[in-house]
Amino acid sequence: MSLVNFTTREITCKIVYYGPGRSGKTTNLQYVYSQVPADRKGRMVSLATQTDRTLFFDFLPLDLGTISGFATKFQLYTVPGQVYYNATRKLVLQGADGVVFVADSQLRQLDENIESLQNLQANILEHGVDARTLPMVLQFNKQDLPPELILSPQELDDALNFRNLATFPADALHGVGVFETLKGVAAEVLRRLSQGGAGARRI
Amino acid sequence: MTDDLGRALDRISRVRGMRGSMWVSADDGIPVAQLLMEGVPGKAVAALAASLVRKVSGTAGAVGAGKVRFVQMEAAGGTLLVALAPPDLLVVALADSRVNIGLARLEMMRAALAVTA
Amino acid sequence: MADDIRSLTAALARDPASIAYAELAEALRRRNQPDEALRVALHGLSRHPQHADGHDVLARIYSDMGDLDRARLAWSKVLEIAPDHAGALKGVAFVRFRQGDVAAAAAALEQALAADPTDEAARRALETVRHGPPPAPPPAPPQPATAEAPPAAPPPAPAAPEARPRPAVFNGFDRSTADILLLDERGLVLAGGLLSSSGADVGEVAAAGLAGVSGEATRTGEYLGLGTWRTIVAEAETANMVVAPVGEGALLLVRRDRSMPVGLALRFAERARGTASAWLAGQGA
Amino acid sequence: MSTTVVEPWAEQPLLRYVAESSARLVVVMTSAGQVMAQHGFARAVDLMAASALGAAIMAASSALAQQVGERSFGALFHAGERHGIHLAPCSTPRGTLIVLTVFGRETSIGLVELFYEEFAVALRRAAPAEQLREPVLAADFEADLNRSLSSLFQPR
Repeated sequence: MSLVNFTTREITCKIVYYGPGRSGKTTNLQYVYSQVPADRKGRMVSLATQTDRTLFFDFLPLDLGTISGFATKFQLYTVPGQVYYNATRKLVLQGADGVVFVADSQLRQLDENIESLQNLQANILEHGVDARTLPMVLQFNKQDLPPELILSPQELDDALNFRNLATFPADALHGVGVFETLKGVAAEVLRRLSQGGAGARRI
Repeated sequence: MTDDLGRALDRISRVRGMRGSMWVSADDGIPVAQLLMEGVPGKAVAALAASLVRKVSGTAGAVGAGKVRFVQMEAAGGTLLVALAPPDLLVVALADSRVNIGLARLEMMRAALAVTA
Repeated sequence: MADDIRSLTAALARDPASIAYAELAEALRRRNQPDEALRVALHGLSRHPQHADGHDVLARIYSDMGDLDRARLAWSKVLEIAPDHAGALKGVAFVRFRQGDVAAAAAALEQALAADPTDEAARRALETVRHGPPPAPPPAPPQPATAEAPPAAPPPAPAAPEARPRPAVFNGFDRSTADILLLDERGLVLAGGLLSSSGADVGEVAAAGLAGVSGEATRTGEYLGLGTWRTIVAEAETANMVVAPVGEGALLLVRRDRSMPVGLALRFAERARGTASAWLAGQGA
Repeated sequence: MSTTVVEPWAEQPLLRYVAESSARLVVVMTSAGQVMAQHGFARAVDLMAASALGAAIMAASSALAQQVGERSFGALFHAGERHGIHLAPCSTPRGTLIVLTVFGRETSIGLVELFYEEFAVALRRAAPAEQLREPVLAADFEADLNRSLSSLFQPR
């Protein structure tokens, strides 16, 4: 749940980067971390395995300055992608105010994307949250790969975008689309807040 | 509280033949305060003494002897003494065979009584 | 095939996902068909992993088969799902008690009583665990209770086994043998006897508990460099207890009233140990 | 109760540890949560969740340790109503392993800690040096995790 403090006019929101293994969730955070000035970010925590697979989460606290009169702070998290780590993935999703679903554009990863979207749905439900009310955007990552290996944004949109969410093509390794995605989800979260909903509605 | 515990261990340790004494949390079997001579494995004494006392207490209860207050185990190479200080503390002492058990028992029961009073 | 099994089997055939599997498994168990009962229970549980009564029946089946560890695991699974499940609490108590952990058995029964003070079977079992002979296996509820309907009162526990005549090794020993017990290291009574204040035979309860005490004393002696243990004295509210190994692997328990000084109780135990040791030698033990 | 190991060297130390500590559940795993040996689990899915969470707790507490300037915490102990959980790293020639122990009221944290220390020494002595396995390709990482899991539940 986002913490909205009307007296100090401060908002803290939790954004979770979700998606199948190696779709580029951690890469998104690492790029954001590399670009944001030191005084605007906290230390990035990465709880990963020795082979750099996210084991529990990466965590990056960000201060995005004032947006519509509110000092807005974001806590960016990523989850482990492997099915094996579902027990820990579920914990990170707790209390998320917004989700960035990072899809892997590679053709051979389509099933993993679909499975991960369904897993996201199941885990959200398990937290007693109505997925339709949870601000979410889709990022189609790795669009820099040769066209014959990947699906186009339009094809991915048809295959994955059942809720008509905002979508962002990206190449996170080189930073393409990373901040657009972050701004996109931030806008969704703040729009939901301004509608009086305190982030995702509990069902 | 801890200096009372410490003083009690002082008195107990002065009994001849005593190798060490300690306060132990009964449920967890871990040391709370200790005064041990070199080489006495405090962690093992605490864990095993607490476990032995729990088993002895279970049997005493089952045969209708009521709540246990003091347990002594004599062995070839020494003696283990435990006074219970309900609800969850034990006074445990490890001594060699020459120890004056009667005196040690008295000091330990007094310490246990003091801490539960 | 008995008609209840026939109708339950038909119901399950019509709707494989129904929880009637638990009733069928229980019916098979009662007709002494543990293997079929186990197969039905496991199959049902694979569909309904969170069905408390299903795990309860599974535990009973394992208990009947003598696999107490698996029975305890299944009953603790029930308690994870339904912490106050009377059948599971009594089941865990039964297993604990059989494995010599009297304190844990009493704790489980106290919890069952806290959940349902009217549970007569639990009250009697607790009385037995505290003072009397080991309880019979927990009586099964006639049919697995659905969530809403409270479980029907299970049939009363069978009467306590009467005290079997035992070798009178310690007769003439301070006029009574009600306070001396000779047992083997597996926790089975060899001679002597022990009565609770209400006159119930608590010999087997003591034997079960002492096996654990003796094992722990041996381990403690090893780990603390004290060597082999000779005696354990426990001073309790109403009595002093002396425990001592006898010969190769037997154990002696002497219980004396608090009024007798500990030193004297120790001497008394020493004499009883001599008698027991001679008797055992005579038995070729 | 089943005690199964992925590699035979872990079996004897684990059997002794379970007997002495009276633990109900034990998992020996790598820091990534890949299971090397287990006691007490009836289903692979429970073991997978327990090892993923155990590894995650260790990773989180190590990160916390660094933030407060500690090299890393030793054992972690959670006291519950009916169960205690003991979680500790153990350096071995095969790299740092994590041991998760769940125990009930029939034993105590004192006994578990006492016999865990012995278990850690026994594991250190029994573990063969890390064979230089070629680094697990990122793509095969999940398959590698599941391979050890399934080997623990093969019918004997």
